[in-house]
Amino acid sequence: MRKKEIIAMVLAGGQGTRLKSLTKNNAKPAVPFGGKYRIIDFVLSNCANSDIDTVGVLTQYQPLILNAHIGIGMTWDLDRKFGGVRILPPYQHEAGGNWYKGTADAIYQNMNYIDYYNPEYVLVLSGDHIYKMDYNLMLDYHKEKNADCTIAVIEVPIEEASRFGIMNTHEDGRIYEFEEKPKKPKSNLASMGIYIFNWNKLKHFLKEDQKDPTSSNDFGKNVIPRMLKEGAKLYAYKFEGYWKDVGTVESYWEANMDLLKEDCQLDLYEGVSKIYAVDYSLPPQYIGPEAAVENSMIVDGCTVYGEVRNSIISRGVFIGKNAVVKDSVILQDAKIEDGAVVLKSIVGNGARIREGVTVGNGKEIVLIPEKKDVKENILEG
Amino acid sequence: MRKKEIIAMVLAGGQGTRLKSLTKNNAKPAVPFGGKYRIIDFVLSNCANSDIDTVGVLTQYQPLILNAHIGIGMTWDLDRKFGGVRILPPYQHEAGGNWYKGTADAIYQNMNYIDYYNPEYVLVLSGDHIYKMDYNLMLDYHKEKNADCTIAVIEVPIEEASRFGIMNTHEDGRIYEFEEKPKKPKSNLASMGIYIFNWNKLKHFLKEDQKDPTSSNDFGKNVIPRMLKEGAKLYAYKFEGYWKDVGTVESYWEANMDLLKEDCQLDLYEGVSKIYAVDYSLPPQYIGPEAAVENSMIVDGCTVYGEVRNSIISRGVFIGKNAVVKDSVILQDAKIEDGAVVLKSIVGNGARIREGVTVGNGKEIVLIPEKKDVKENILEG
Amino acid sequence: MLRDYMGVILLNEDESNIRSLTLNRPIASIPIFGRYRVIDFVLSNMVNSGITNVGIFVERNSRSLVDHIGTGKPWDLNRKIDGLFIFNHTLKRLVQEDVNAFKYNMEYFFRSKKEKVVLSRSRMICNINLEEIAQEHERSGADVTIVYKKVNNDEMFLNCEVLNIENGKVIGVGKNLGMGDTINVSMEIFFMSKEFLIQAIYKCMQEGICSSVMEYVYKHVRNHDVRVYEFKGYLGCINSVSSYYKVSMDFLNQDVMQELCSKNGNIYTKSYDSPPTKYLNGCSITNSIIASGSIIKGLVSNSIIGRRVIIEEGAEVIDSIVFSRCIIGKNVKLKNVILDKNVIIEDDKVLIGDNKYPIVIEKGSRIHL
Amino acid sequence: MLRDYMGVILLNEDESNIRSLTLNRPIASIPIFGRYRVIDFVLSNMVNSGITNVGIFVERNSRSLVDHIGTGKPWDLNRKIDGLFIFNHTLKRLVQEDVNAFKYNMEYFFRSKKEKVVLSRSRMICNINLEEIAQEHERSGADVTIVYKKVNNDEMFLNCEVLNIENGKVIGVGKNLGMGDTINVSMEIFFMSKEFLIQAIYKCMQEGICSSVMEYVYKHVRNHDVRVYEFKGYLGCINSVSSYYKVSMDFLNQDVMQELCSKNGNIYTKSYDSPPTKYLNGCSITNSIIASGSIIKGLVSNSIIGRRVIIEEGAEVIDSIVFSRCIIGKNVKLKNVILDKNVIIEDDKVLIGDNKYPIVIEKGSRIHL
Repeated sequence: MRKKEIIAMVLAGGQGTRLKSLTKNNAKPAVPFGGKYRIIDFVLSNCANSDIDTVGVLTQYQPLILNAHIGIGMTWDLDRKFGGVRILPPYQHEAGGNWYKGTADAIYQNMNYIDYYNPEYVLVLSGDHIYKMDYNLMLDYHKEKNADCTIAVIEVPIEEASRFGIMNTHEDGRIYEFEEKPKKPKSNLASMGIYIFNWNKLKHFLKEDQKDPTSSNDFGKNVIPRMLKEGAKLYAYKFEGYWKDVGTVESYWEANMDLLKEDCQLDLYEGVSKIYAVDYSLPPQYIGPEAAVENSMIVDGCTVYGEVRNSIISRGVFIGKNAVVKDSVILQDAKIEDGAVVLKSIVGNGARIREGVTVGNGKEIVLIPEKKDVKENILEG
Repeated sequence: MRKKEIIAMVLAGGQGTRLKSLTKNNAKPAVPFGGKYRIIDFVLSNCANSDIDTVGVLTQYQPLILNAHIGIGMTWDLDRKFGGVRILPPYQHEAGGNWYKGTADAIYQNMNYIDYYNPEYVLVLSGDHIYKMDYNLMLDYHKEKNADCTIAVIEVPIEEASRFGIMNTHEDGRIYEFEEKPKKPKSNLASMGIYIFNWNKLKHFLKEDQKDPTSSNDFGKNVIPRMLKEGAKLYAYKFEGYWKDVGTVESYWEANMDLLKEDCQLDLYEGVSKIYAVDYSLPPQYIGPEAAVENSMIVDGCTVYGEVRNSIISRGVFIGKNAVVKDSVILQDAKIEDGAVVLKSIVGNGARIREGVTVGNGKEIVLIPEKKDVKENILEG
Repeated sequence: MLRDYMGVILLNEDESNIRSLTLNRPIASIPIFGRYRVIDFVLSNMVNSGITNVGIFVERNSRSLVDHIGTGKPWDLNRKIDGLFIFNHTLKRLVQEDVNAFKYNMEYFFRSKKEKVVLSRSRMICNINLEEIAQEHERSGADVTIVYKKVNNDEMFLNCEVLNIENGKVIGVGKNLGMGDTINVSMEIFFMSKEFLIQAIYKCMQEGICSSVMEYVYKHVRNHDVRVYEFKGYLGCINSVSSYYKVSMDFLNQDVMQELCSKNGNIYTKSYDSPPTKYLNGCSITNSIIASGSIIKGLVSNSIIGRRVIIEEGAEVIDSIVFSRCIIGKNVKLKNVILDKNVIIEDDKVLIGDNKYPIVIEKGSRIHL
Repeated sequence: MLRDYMGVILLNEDESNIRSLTLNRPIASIPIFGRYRVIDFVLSNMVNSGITNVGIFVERNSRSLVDHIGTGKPWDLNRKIDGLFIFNHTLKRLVQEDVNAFKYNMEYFFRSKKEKVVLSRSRMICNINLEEIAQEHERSGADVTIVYKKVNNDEMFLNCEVLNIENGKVIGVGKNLGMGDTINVSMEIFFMSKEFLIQAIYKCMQEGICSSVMEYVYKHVRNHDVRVYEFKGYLGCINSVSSYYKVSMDFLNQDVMQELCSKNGNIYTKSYDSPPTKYLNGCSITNSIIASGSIIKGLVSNSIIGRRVIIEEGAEVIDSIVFSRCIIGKNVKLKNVILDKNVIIEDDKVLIGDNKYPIVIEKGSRIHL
């Protein structure tokens, strides 16, 4: 059996309650994004583009859509004979079974899986971040620093730093302190939730962490602080580029709108590191005789007879005559009927906005749950 | 999305405690069998050979080896884009999560998975039976009888019938009574644990079964009796051929020995409906200068310098000079060192029988646990 | 589900009137409707009816076809048992030149467990339920069932085979020379037993008269029980540049598009993982089909745009078909034009073709002033 | 892991002394050691070193090679990004005849993100750690690194290229005519940058002198920085029927077998899902290699038996090589024989060859009295 140099573990367990109805029947990483993607497509494509061909996806909440979406991993070239993508829910062993308690516990419970591939390094990722990154460059950095753990960080405006987990580092990048949402941040280097660990080291600290009954078995809260305390070598790897945690309805909407900006740092159109998405074998999009489309993204299977401005339209969406969609994200198979008006809204998949009905007020974001049949105006969120 | 006519659900959850150390770190369906197979290979190959390309494997116990074994299903041609094989452990939903209670509960908890493919029929199988069967013929019978449920049965000697679940049928095959291990069996038609259900009917009865708090949510104990009580059309489908439930150490050993019989009904050598097994890319077997091999099966990766009679030798096994292996099943990577003697034993994978040591007495079966280093004679089981 | 059928697709199709689109590809791999290739329709029809074994016989080693089909993953045909087989020799050449290669292909038929065959070409574009026809074929007990459609005799079906039908049986087969109001055009989909196919191949070989099994059946309709099945859906035929253009424009009709792309199952094609199409400020699109990954700043009207096309500001694309990865410069005007893949039209260029005989610009051309 | 390398396997190998085994296949797809084909070794060596992009250039459209390689699943090369590519034109023919096809293949090189190339043939059988050599190659800064082995000059390496080495650099390349005691035989494994490869191809085309990149390097060792890496493991060369036989018999040595099959990673091959081999009462096996799925009732000694072979009672197979699916009848005696696939030897037949020049029985033959 070939040994793998590095394998990736994607934390995809979160229920993501702050995404409200978007995660009602769906794990957060499987929430649709950017017209043709689901959020997890970004990390899986990053893995594929970084030649990482062994990926475990840790999940325990509503995995049906995620399961169906990932399938055997064909989309991301992860349908491998040895390795590939594997969804890892909790399981029972001789002594019984437990649900995952925290992020570190999820990895701990799957130590056997990792040991099977016997990797040098383990890359721990979050399934709900939007970004493009070549993990190989980070691995090179990790090796160069001879680190036990490398954490990717991004510079955030110092006034926003208190919303993030902040890494305080020495000049050479070595982390001496980690502060979760500090009131008075000492630096503006926010953790991106991307870790490379030496597997042997990580194993040791996971076992230690499990022994501590007060631990909530979380990487940020428990494992990283413990590593720092015990003098392990942690380094910060500065990432420059687009990165967004789409944990709330607002940040989800913003990240979608970011794609429409002329100067968007997240380039979906370059051909080298593509973001791969499942192909649903739909017909190409059709733009009707009286349609008006501007500054928008539209994908396969859409039919547009009305007006679309500054919006993201997902597969299979129908937009009727004289309908207006503005500053909105319309998820798959939604129907905006003739004359309906949708302003600054997120319309859930399969929802139907009836003829002439208005949704949204153009100021705060209005979220229409999936499959909702909207027969009357909804002007507030 | 294409609808599937029939999909298979394989019950692979059992801990299989009666197989003792064979299932210590391993789900029962993943126990090695016949030199190069695992038990579940038989049902998966039957599915492949019956053109059933969507198979859910229900499991919650020690799935690591099963997971690694099944992989993306390439071996059984089940690495499909739509459908294919999927391992289905319990998961959490909005209201929390539960482990599988009984066989019927396992199917109940995965109704969404089945509905996703919207099949006409669902084939329910056990992951721990050894047999070759074309499920299409059974499906044809099911359609012909216009049944709600068809249960495959096999004739057993009437004196043994009280060890089985017995189907009492009318002349046309319709089942009027099911008796679990009857003291005075009325027929010799034993249930093989293979069911074809109309999915709509099954769904109805699964929901009814869940409402009953006294039910143990088991097909044999609860669902089938309820269906009979409520007048559903259940038919028995008579199967002729080899079939064996390898639930105990004795039956496991017997089934292995059956393969060596000249008149074995289970023909592994015909080329039409092959049993597919994972290929481990090992060198071909080598039989040394002074070896003696008789009435045995040996596979890739074995090295035999000693004597092998009436035995099944799995991949990667080493049998030293002057060693004797008789009436035994040697699992993968076991080492029988020079001069060791193994009689009527099952030697677990990776076990080592040291030079000159004797295992077994040739009467009762001796089971050597996996990876056990045997330095002294073990003459009794 | 057609569990007992193997699909055989014959790609030695007549290219004499469509040369400008088949310079480096067979008809089967001409791009169509923005995101498909011609062969996607017959392949998807077969797969949607449950066929899991498809043999494709192509005359030359067509790189574009092999690239497109790949290992058959989009059609879920990358299988171990059955699956997809590409043979680089057509029956035609086999009979006339190459008995050895032919012998090899016989092995392919013998090896399969399937007992029946659906034989088809690729150029007839439709979304058809083959299960229904198979049931009809088996019920009738015919040796061969040919699918046909009653069509108005327009240019689209010129030179196609016409069936002379009496009481559901074919009593003669002619060629459509453009006369007659309505004709029964053969859709080149044949149902038969594998046994019949093998016998027909043997006879072709022995007699040396017919160069293909279809021709053999057409010529011997009186010796065998050859019946028909009437198809009533939309049918297009990729027969010439003008019929290609006609079928493409038909696709702008939403009823035709919905029928072709989803009536009896979706049409599968190779995925290029293109991003969404981006419409910028100032663009204007009417009655057009756009595939993924394009960036549109100009005007598009009554046109079909392929994947990853760039249409710059001020450009106007009208009544035209643009294949993937073309770049259309600023203020370019195109009308009744077909641009093959990777064409670059530099700024300010004007190209206007005839609405029946559009201009075809060859793959990879660079049109400049 | 050789993340930045593409593998290129050239299969236009000299078959002049091994014709009886290459009647319908290239050297690369000759069955060997019971369950493998020759190409499995170079392919697995590449894959085990982390290469995920392999182009195979083969002179003729070899059905047996394509059947064997399939979509590359056994080597985990059925990939969307990178993966396996088979080109049916060799560089040799390209240079001499077919600039167009060559142009196409250049696209293959340009399209790949990989910057470096391992170039190899298939006939040199070994299990080698390519990562180590790549490190050495990169450290040295050489234009080309060629792998060689110092061997006793036996017949196995007749006609192979011999490297004249001074201070780690190649200063001349000759052909082994069987003279000299020990020679430095080229293992036909080359490390170079993609840039160098492309330039070499262009020069071959322009000058019209060299017919392959390897030849180009051999002829221009003084114009470039061409260095060597010495391999010290087992090396066999499939060069002639007698060298094939010699290498096969070497494999009966357990040290050689273990090294070849697992030293730096396993050797992958197409799986035929054969059942275990069944040894019946009365059989007698000594010092032999047996692949899966065979049924053995007779005597086998110092031999290599392929998949699904049947050896009947009283038969004796000695010092012989039997390819898959052969049937050896009752009381047959074979000594120093190579049976190609699907050969049937009827009861009581006796075949005895020379221990250096074994008899080869053609694929599918039926030997009867």
